[in-house]
Amino acid sequence: MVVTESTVEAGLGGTHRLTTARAMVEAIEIEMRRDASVFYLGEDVGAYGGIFGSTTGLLDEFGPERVIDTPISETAFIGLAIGAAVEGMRPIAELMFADFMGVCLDQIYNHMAKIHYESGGHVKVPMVLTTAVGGGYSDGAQHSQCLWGTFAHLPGMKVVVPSTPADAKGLMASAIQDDNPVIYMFHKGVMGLAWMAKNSRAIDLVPEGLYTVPIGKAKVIRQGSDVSVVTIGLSVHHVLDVAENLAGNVDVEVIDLRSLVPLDREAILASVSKTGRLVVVDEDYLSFGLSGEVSATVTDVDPTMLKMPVKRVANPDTPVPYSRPLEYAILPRQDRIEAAIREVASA
Amino acid sequence: MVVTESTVEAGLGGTHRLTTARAMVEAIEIEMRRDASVFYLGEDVGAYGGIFGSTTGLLDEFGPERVIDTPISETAFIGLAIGAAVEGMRPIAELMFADFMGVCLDQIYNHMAKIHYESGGHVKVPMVLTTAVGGGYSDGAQHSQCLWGTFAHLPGMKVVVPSTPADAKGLMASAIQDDNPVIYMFHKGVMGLAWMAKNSRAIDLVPEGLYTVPIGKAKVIRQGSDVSVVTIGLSVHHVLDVAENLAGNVDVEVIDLRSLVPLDREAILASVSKTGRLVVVDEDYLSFGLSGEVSATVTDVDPTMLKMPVKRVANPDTPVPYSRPLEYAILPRQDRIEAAIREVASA
Amino acid sequence: MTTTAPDRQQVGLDDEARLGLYATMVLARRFEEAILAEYHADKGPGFDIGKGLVPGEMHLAAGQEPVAAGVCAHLRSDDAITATHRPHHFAIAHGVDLGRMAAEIFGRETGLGHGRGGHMHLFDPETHFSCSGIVTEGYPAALGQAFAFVRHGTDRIAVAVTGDGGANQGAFHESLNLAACWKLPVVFVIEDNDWAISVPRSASTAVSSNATRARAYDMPGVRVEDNDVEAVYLAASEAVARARAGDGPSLIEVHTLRLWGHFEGDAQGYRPELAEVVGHDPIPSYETKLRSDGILDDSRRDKIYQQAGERIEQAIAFAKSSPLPDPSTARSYIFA
Amino acid sequence: MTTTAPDRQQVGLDDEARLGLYATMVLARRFEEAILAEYHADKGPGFDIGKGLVPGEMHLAAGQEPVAAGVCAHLRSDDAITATHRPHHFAIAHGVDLGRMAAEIFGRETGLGHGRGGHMHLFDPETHFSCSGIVTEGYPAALGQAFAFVRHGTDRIAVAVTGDGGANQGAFHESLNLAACWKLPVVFVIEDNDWAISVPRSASTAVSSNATRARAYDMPGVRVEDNDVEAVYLAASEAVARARAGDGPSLIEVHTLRLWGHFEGDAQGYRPELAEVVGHDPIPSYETKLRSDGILDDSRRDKIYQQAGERIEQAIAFAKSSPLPDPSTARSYIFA
Ligand SMILES: Cc1ncc(C[n+]2csc(CCOP(=O)(O)OP(=O)(O)O)c2C)c(N)n1
Ligand SMILES: Cc1ncc(C[n+]2csc(CCOP(=O)(O)OP(=O)(O)O)c2C)c(N)n1
Ligand SMILES: [Mg+2]
Ligand SMILES: [Mg+2]
Repeated sequence: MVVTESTVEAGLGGTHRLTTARAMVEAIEIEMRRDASVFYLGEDVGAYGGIFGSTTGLLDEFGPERVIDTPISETAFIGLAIGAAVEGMRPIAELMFADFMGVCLDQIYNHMAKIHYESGGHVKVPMVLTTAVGGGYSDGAQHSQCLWGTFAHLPGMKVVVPSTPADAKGLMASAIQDDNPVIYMFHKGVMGLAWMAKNSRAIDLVPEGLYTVPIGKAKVIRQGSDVSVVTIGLSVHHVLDVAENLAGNVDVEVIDLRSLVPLDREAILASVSKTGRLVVVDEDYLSFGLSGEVSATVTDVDPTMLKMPVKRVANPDTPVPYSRPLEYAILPRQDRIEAAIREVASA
Repeated sequence: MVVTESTVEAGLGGTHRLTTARAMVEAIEIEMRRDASVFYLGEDVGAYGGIFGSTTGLLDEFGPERVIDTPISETAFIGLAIGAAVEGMRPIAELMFADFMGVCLDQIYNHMAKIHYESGGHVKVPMVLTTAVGGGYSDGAQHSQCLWGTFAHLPGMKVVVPSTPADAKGLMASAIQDDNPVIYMFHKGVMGLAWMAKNSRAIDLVPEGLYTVPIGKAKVIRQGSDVSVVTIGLSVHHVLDVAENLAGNVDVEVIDLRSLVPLDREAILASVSKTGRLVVVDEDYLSFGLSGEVSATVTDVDPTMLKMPVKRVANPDTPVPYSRPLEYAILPRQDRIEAAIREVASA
Repeated sequence: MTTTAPDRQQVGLDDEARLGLYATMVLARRFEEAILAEYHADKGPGFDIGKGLVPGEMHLAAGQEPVAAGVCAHLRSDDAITATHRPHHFAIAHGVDLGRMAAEIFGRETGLGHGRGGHMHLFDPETHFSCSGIVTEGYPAALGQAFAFVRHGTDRIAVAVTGDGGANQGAFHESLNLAACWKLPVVFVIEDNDWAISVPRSASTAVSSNATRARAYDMPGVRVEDNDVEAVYLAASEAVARARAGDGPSLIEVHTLRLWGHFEGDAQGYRPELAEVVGHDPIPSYETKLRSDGILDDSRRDKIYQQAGERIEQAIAFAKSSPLPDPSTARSYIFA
Repeated sequence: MTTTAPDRQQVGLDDEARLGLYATMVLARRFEEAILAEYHADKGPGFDIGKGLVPGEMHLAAGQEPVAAGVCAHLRSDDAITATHRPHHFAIAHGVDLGRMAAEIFGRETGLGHGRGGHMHLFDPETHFSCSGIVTEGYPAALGQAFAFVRHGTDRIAVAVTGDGGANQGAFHESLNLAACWKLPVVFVIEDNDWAISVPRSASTAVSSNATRARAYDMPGVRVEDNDVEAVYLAASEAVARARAGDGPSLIEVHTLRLWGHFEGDAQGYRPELAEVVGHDPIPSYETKLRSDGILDDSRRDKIYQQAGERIEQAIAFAKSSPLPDPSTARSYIFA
């Protein structure tokens, strides 16, 4: 039986249709109205409205004191956000592409993520680091990476990855309200941008007003009994496409993790214990990342759950190539996902 | 039956006893004599001889033109090494602690690791990046990390981690000769430093003269039939301690991976297919890293190999605490390793 | 220091050389106009960045040709350049093969990087040209190339390019300091086009001239205030000579002009001076100068345009007729 | 600019204040002497860095007290400091609780960070003090603290500290530029002790005075050539006043002295001037000055030493008698 859960969880009051980008901004707007200590800083977040629409309209409402363009000095302005958070503000800092983490990672993992621990809990760092991820539009090896495995490996920060407009709003609100540093990674392909290929679910119903989605809870986006597909980000939509396509043939359960840290291991285990078959779809690099961790989540508890080898559909440890046929070959697109599901379901 | 393989593989001619640090330096010396394009640069690698003895004596023989102290500008000098490698030299650049990767990671993963691919193979980057890893001596959260999972997740560079003097020499020689970028991570605790606790194997026989160890081949350090323990770095020695202790009781096979990239998946599979029981011991963070990848290596092929859940003995996603009892609690020390092996062997 | 009136004779700027500068700028502009047309030809309906024969981000350098032409006129093909996300004008001025560059931009197997790199990742070992999409992270590699050139006993030099926005990145500071400490033969170039995407220079940079920053490394620094190819040529002549002579690095900042958007698709709503921009195009103004100096006339101009047009046509044709890479080779070239 | 002859009256440097500077330096020195003794007491046989009641790396600041005392004399406890891997003198001069700091160094549950941090990771929200073991990566957080202070409508300021080696790290450049662009109330301090571990300043820094670098950010910069607490006090008085008045950041470099090794266990074989070092100890020389000015005599001196000694004894006793953390709590405080 095929049941596709509504993307919208319980909110207060009505709903409206928004793109993912717009839903993300709506959460920021609401929090900025509620809490004067929230501000947003980064490159091209003011007049430009964020290269991927992450701040469109914010400057008009909140002005340049709270929506702040920075120099191309990621170490300085992310560090600035950390210092402001330490003094009780709630900054949102944008790293334009996750691919640029290499110029500022020290601030992120040695400072933002560790200060609370090193201080024995005496200092809090309530901030959000937003960043765009993902490929599929020929942006090459330095502008197409997901890298969430890298962030998730380093302890002390939460890592969320919304795939739908409602989650984009709810996770952003939760991230801002959280007393811990939260990395909020938005895949360009789910944002519903006018100038990039969109999936059909990039505009969807979003609860109006205050709305939060708990960080660390995966979501069963589609229930099924034959194969569990665990995924995140844009891949959620590719998997749904395939699942709908295979309906009647293979009954696919789709789990959108929504968060890597904390990782909802219970959700993974509950599904695999039911289906006995696991496919992990991850646009990040294959090795030493999310897909291995999902497999290990099962073997940590009970390998006999698995009736078949796990299939990991991920970037095969390849710098993202520019040329379209090459990029499509390494991305976890529908063709590879379908082949993996069929193979796992085959015995 | 318990067989501990000799640490020394076939070399030309005789052997001598060296510390791991000294063995590493010996390989560098030999390559620098053979090849005028090899040079070493980093902080305190000249007169000081490397904070962890990685360059002791090199300045005397090769002078400040080839053993070069740098400013504390990791982005600049690692980038310099990349540029020199592109023009045909074979630089060895030292990042004093792997923990400092955050100030220079862009050069490492977006440049060093990707140039060969982006250039369609036209440009080679034959360089070695050496770096010290690991804790156990109360150096706190910013000076005790392993982080090899982070480097191994990012494609385009090899990642090696020697645990013995002979491997330190052989892997260094291979790394320098390799036409690809190689990250050479030495655990402080295996170096045999006069001023740090040593394990009994930090001084051992090393082949004289030219000696290489192939990159990407794990080593069965101890053969056994009951439990496979897959590990790397200093943990190899802790595992051996436990294995020897348990001998007669549990017959432990110990695999020293020696390299994360390439990962010797065949060696893992061969051992687990024999024992059906897997413990992974990893001083790096638990989640989204090496230990998960080792588990996934098995489930990718045949989860039914596993008669018991896998035990992962790793840093439980905790910034490394300063205070000794706390640090000992999160490190994969003998107590935790032994408990894990016993549990896995118990049924 | 502001340089506006170069002494042409002293630096070998004879008629031929001046026509050469002009021709280089024309070639770069015509190339980018061709790419512009190809890029937008098949992005519709609407504009989908991932569509078409040339997909992805496209950063064009129209208006900034004086910087590349003026600097590269002093270089040999065995000198190195590390350029930015906006690399074409430098690649062209330095002599990168047009066909293989175009093929790379079209993602073809015959491209400089067999289609792996794309327009922000052009690598040409023949001319020691490279670029990077990470702001200012191309600077450090130039140090290493320069280092190798010295070690190899040559007088070759390296040029490193960044933008006004990029001059506030940590790599800038580290690179200038290290190059100065080790007296490396590097010429650091800053293309100040007033904007870092939508952020004006005044909002990103605490100092009005980056030449001031050269002093923080005890290095000569010059700001060329006019977007004039001969002024750039003159400034570069000193810096290149100094590097070649083994006297160490220099910094040149040029106040140039971004004629078009940051990337294609950029509506530039943030840009108040947009209407005036076209009036400051450096190519017509140089043409006027050369004409009034009696060096350029209609026929010479036409010939330069025609030659440029032919080369570009050939390059684009080569690119378009070249095969796309075989998807089964996506994992080639990860390791050597 | 080199400042050697402060005008004491103008900046409120009366007798009491001068004795205060002296007392602060003595307190810092005595504290580090005590830590030194405790550190080495149980590292044997030989020297094992991981052994003893105080294990791990230990970076002591003996000789650099004038910098901390001179700067912090202008600060209130609601001002912030981000210090380095060599943090004790600044922590003490800023009023961090000695007992909780000592307890942290001894890895005790009563320490500033419940033993999680250690001597390179001291966090004291009460005095807004913090430090970091990553060179110069403490600079950016100071910007954020200063930013919050402004947003909260206060005249509080932040002080950021690094070393001569650290001034060549990218974070230095980015932080100074951003602070200047946004006119943040930050005082940037460079402790130039001539060495970055074994690398002499001359090998790491292309410029003889980092005050020059301040100009690269259109910011006042001063180098204090003498390791003299009053000269530091004077320079800091201007910089702090400027920051508090909302006029933006400044840079102060002090040519100071590392009396001991980079860390304990450092044999300093690389250091040619080692024998002379002890003769330049800034504390005896300040004592001589105060004595000759008639402000200090034996009894006052003894009292200062005695008070310092008592406080330190208490602090160390508190640390030693405090419990070690319970291993089962190792995972507490990862998330709030
Ligand atoms: C480290 C880093 N941060 C941000 C970006 C995104 N980005 C690409 S180009 C650009 C603006 C660069 O401005 P400038 O240096 O002035 O060069 P211009 O584009 O004007 O030629 C930005 C912010 C990047 N590529 N790398
Ligand atoms: C980014 C980074 N690189 C290297 C180190 C290792 N390290 C610690 S202190 C130090 C020397 C610092 O010199 P300086 O800034 O002059 O301060 P000093 O120790 O002299 O007080 C180095 C290289 C580090 N902690 N962080
Ligand atoms: Mg610009
Ligand atoms: Mg120093």
